[in-house]
Amino acid sequence: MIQVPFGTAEWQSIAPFSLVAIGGMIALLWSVFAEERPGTTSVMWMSQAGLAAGLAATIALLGSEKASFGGTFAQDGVSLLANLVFLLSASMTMFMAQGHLESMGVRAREFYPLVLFATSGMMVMGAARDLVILFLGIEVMSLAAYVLAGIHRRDPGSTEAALKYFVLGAFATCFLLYGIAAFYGATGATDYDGIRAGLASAPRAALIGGVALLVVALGFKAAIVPFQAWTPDVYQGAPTAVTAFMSVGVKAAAFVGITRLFLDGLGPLHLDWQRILWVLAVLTMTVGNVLALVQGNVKRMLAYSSIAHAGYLLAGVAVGTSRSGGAVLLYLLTYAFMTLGAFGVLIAMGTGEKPNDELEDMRGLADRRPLLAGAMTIFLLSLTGIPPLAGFVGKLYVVEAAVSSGWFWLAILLVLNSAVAAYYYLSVIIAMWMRDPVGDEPAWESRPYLAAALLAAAVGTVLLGLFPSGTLDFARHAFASIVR
Amino acid sequence: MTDQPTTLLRLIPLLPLAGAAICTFAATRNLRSVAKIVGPGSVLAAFLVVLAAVARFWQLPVGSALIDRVWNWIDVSALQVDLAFRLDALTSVMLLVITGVGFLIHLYSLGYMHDDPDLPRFFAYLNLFTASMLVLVLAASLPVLFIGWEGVGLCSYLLIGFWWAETANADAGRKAFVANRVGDAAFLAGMFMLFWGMAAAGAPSLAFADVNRMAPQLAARSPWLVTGACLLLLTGATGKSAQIPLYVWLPDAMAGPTPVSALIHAATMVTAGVYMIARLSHLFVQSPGAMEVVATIGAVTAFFAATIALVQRDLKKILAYSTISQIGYMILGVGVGAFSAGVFHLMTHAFFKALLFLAAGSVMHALHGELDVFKMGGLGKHLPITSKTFLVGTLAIAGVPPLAAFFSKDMVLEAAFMHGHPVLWFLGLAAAGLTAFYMFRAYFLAFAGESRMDPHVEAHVHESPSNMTIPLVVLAVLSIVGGWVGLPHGFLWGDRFGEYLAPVFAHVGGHGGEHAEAGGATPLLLMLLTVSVAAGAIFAAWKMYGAPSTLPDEMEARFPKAFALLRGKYWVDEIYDALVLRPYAATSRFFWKVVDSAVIDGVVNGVGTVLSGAGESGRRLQTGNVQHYAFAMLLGAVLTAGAWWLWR
Amino acid sequence: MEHGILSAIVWTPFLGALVLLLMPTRNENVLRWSAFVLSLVPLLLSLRMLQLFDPAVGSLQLSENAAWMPSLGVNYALGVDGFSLWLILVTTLLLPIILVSGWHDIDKRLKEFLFFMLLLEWGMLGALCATDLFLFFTFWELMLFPMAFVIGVWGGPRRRYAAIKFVLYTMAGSALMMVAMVYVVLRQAAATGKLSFDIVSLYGTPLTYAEQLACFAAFAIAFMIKVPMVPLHTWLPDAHTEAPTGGSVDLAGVLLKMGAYGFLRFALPMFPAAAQDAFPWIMLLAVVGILYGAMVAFPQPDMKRLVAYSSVSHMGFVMLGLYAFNTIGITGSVLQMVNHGLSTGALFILVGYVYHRRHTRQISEYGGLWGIVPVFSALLLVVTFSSVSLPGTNGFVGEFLILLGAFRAHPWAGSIATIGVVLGAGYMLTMFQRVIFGPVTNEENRALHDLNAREVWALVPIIALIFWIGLYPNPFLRRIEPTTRVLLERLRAAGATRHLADEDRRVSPTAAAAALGASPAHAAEPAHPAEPAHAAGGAHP
Amino acid sequence: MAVPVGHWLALSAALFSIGAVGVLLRRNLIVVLMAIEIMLNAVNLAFVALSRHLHSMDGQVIVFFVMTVAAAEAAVGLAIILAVFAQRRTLNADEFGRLRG
Repeated sequence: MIQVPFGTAEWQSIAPFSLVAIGGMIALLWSVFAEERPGTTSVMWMSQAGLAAGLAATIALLGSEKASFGGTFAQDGVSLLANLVFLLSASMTMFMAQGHLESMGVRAREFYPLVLFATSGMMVMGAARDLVILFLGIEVMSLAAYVLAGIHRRDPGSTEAALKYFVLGAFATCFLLYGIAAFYGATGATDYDGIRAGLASAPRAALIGGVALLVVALGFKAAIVPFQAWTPDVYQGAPTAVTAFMSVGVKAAAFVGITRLFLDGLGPLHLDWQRILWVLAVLTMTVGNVLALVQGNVKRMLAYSSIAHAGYLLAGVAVGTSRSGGAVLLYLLTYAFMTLGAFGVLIAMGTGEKPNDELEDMRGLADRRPLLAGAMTIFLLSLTGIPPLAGFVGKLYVVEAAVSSGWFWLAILLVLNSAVAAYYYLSVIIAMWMRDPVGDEPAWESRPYLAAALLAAAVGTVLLGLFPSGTLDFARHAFASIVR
Repeated sequence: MTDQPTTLLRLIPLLPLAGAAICTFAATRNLRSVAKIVGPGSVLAAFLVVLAAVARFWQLPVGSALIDRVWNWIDVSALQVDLAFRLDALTSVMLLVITGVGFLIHLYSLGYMHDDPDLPRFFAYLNLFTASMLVLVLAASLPVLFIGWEGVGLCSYLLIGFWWAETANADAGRKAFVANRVGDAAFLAGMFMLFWGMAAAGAPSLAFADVNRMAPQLAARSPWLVTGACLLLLTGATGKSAQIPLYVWLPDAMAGPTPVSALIHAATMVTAGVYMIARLSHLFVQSPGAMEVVATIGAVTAFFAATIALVQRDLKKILAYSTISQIGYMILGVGVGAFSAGVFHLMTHAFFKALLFLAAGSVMHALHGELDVFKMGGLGKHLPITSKTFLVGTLAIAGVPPLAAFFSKDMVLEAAFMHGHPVLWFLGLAAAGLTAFYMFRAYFLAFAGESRMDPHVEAHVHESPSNMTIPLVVLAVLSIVGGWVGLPHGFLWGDRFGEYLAPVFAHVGGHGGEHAEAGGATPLLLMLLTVSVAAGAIFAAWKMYGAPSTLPDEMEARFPKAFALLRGKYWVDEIYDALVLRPYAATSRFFWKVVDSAVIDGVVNGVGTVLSGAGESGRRLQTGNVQHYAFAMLLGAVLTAGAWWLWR
Repeated sequence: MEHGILSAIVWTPFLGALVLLLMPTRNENVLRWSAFVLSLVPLLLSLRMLQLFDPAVGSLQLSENAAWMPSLGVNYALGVDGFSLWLILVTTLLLPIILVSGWHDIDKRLKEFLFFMLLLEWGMLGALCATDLFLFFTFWELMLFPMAFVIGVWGGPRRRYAAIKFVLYTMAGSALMMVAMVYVVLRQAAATGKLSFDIVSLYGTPLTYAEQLACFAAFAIAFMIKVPMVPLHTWLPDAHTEAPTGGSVDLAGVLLKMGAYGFLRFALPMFPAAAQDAFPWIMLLAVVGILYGAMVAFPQPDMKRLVAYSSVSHMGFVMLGLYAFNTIGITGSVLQMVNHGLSTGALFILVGYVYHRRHTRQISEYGGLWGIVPVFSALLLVVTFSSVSLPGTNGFVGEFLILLGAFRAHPWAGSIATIGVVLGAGYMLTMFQRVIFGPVTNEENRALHDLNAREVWALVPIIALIFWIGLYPNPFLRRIEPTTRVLLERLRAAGATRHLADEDRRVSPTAAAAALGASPAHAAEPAHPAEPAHAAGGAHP
Repeated sequence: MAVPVGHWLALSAALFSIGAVGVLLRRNLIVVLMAIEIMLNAVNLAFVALSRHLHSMDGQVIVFFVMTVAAAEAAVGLAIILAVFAQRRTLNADEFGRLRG
């Protein structure tokens, strides 16, 4: 058993996620006692404060990379950058949800605390260098996410989404645990350093079984083919704000977990799992893009598009170098901005009774709400990977990482996939700009916070596309320390 | 031979060009009077400048030339082309013909087009044509010649389709342009071959002086290159000068107004090919093979066209085939090496063929567009001047001494015979006979005998106004006098024309001077032979068409197939249409409909449908049932582990 | 030396677009006039650039450089040389002409149309001026979308299909280019230790022959789609037919040139050995393009579609000249790019005038226009004959040089291509015939009113240039030739000398003589006795 | 003499499979939940067996984590099933196929 002193390093490393968790609890208590008037934003601001505290703690730790709790909990560049992504997605979701949930008749004010709990779970996952801690992080995040998916109790879609998410999530957790057990049995340890040491002597069958089981669990969370079947249904069923949070936060946490696990924990096995991940990555992006082609509903199309992007991310992981790790991190950041933005626009489209997220509803948007159409065009162009927007930069780094270590076919398949993806992103742009609106104009509701969030996402997408150097250097340096 | 720089030559093409610009402006404002003055005036001015230039040229020592470098046109690494005009003996002859005959035709057009609303536009095109022709003739290098070459093609397109209201005229114009373009493509290829040959020989240039100077070296280095280039240039010439195989456009070109036919399709444009070959005489001489081909084409075309003319009913069509035939003579002349003979016939032909066309024009003018000789007859009394001048032209073309063609045609035939081309000579002789026959057939049918015109047309047939008849008379005089410049060797003052052109064709390789010294008697014999053949043909024509007789019908009855063949013009047009045009249209439609839309677009759209098909089938897998998804996860886990296990 | 002129040229359209977008008014006249004035600024700046341009220098000049993405070695680098100079001027010239000629063409969403046209110009100018491969790729993709919007929003009945096809075609091509671009940059970084996207440094990248071939194929496919070369051309007729007049003019005027420009700027210099070995294939495709384009243009019922296919044929000529590997051919093809832009642009404007009046592009609907609209017919006559490359017009000079150069490089390709000259006359005159000559078949045509002053003056600059380049092309050729020499010198230095002819000005040395004299039919395998180092033809480094 | 760890692991694997099959086949959602609990306990068994085999206490500690998480999961799961039942009046897994395609 590792004797773990509880010195200052430990306090500092747990500060970020615990502050967020505490913030969540305070917000929960506050929501019970606060008055019932609709449209109150106090709970939301309270939660934002919790996030701010987490952000402050994360920034304070920037630069002082060290592993606490005997190396099982790493507060290094990777987890700090990951924290930024999680906090960003959480706060954007909360701003976007403000007003959106009331208009749907959802008075449950525990929405914001749940987001905080999920975010703290993600932060644990981001920093975990021990399978058990990873498991705990996943569970904290997932439980909150299951409830969030079903937050709109009266909508059959939302409850069905929550049910599916829960059943399959729990199912995946069992595989995760069984995988941990396999590794524990094979290497006698659950922390990454212990595992690395025990890999040589471990029986090959146990290792393969263990990794396969872990891939199932993490694959489920990251929506990698063949474990992605739940994503379209859950994303479509859940309220759009929750979908945004899930498609960015949860996916980012899953990928940081996968990246850390494979690049750090299972580094020596690199040559073995590389081929498997290569196949899964290509499968994921192809299935994601091809199925997205035929979607009539924009929200469901974005769900499939997020699967495709999972494919691109997995390609980065498969390459397995520090460059590709950095590329994955940066891709996550760019992906966060554009996907949050895209879902945000769908939220803005929705009115109380009708979500308006079908392709027909997008027709003639440029005539009715040019600014919204302009923002959506920026997000979609970035998702397609058009320079100088963020999406292109993210894709470029993944391709560069792949090409630099000789994975030509992976790079070629990736860029060809994004050419196919261009079709369905374009079809939305064409609907907005080049078709006349059908039916009468829905009664739009003015949502200042949502507008602010969209503006932030758009600015982020453009700026990250124009000036990505700083972030890339940080991400690459962060990964250099991990991949030994 | 030095080139004397001058700035006079650029004026010659510039004046008609300016005329064309002014007439175009006049056309937009519909100022008929301005066009009437500027049109002929600019050509007259050009004629005067030509006289001045020729006078200056004559002061120069023999063999030198006037050169006028306007500016450096194209200058890219090895290719260096100046927009330069050069005047030497050959050019002077051509200039005099173009501006001289041209001016007469412009004058004639005043009358002919008098009541045509589009007169200014007509003169604009005519002036533009004259300018292009002058550029062609004055050019000092092949590319500049090509500017004029295609410029005249453009003007002939515009002028043939001048009365654009009927699609037939416009189609004839297009046919002319495209046929010319086929020749021009070959011309271009010839130019390129020549250029790179010259570049390899160390002097990359397309100027005539350089080409002629380097010709022997070129032939020594790569004879196939010289022959190839000459043959290509010849193809270009056949396109422009309407020889076999690219002559088909000329008969249709008669759709244009008659002055156009006279100027372009008789006097000037169609002779461009002959001029080009004469200008590159030193090059052509280096390749006996090419010369042989040139001569053969000339002779065969002469005979071939003459046969068709025998049975034509339309007066202008007869003259058109006659032109093709006469140019055949010129090509034959240059083909056998008798360059000055060819050019001499070119000059005389310009006179009498222009005369014949203008006369036909005044007949048309009088009969309000009627051209079928079988609907004329007895016009002699109604159109005294026209019929007399037409007779002079007919005599000239038939080769009756002392008129023009007798000397020029004879010189060509004699050269053909002397330079060892007996077969071609015989073809030429036969063609001469046929020419005499069909010309007098036309004359007798139109002007002699009793009138077959329908009465009310005959009622007000009247002679054309003076501005039409004066040019006829002048041309008649020229047709008579024109030949005397080049008398047979030793007769009176001999071949002044040949001597004048000698420096241009001076060291024309092995072929030496114009007149082989062998056998003083044979030329005389040949001359007698041609005259007697011509006389016989005239008598035969008189027998059949002069006096009323049933002979033509009997002839037709006895040889129905022959007459049908000739009247169908050997169905060359139909053959071209079947072999070239229709397959081309079919393949282009095939390319469009099948290759482009079905195959390529099919593949492009196919990729789209395949992908969305896969999407549809993938979509069915998404059943929505939780347990199916769980099963998929389990299956995924098993497959991953299995694959890894097998994938050693 | 630092120059602001190129950045000014590239960014003034962008700023103009923003200014236009933010203008509060929807009043059409105000918008049109302000857009016109805004479009004049880059034109004046580009004329100033012409003044600053030093004709003697062949390499990139007036260059600017600023760090953009240091970690990736990407700089905001601009520069201009003989290849891009005239294309820039055509781009800046065409926009004001489009705005003036199509003054009343666009009625719905005028502000957005003008915004996208200015954005389009920004994209094109950026791509032309970029001397950093990443910057070029950015503008290369950026250029697509304003064009797609112009086609998609203001186009004809099948505009959406045409827009999607246009974008996807180019994106599929440029996807491969992106991978090849990254590969070359990494190889260069491995060799020099420094990551850089700068074109000139990329030219020297040491690649094995197999790598060169693969990368060249990737770049070539992307550019062949853009040229377009048969069989990758089917997006062009749809894009042209469905695009509004202004869009078609820009599409034909400049966008088509990006492909050929890309070959000159990237594919040839970066992969000399591979480019040399692709010589027979590209020549074949070019000749096929010429003949195929001309033949398919012949039966077209729709005027715009006919002109679109004629562009395929003309661009076939450009590629033929470009791939002749000698100064005459390449200089001719660069000039022909400008010529094609002008004459096809003018053709589209004229078709636009008639379309604006009769709302149909079917040739059968017209006939006998000469009597009704003489000024229009005269202008169409001039432009038709410029497009058929009649000597004295711009088309001839370009075509003459191309065919001359091509004849030197590949006599068979050269002579077969010359047939294209005939076919060109065929389909253009057929169209001219059916529209202008013949009796007036359709009564509506009688009501056509002739071009007004504005419409005529919009075309005057192009007509003037048609005759200027036709009669006095030297100022243009003189500025292109040095850059061609630099390119050929680069190819020679890289050992790709198999198809190079010795390009001495006046008297070519015995080497060329030996070359030509030796093999009659195909002058491809010249023995270069005088050539010291590269005696073995394409010696691969 | 202690039972060799292999047997325990075999038992644990068997239990795990039974649980998995239960999740896949049983129609009633609550039974599915129970099947998941079986799978979790199968893993616990494996952990305890391995911990004893490896003579390290980590396994035992992990079991505690698993049990607490399983409890939390059961709570959340039942809450969701309640919400679903309140709305759809059925717990048959096949009924929930509205979101698909």
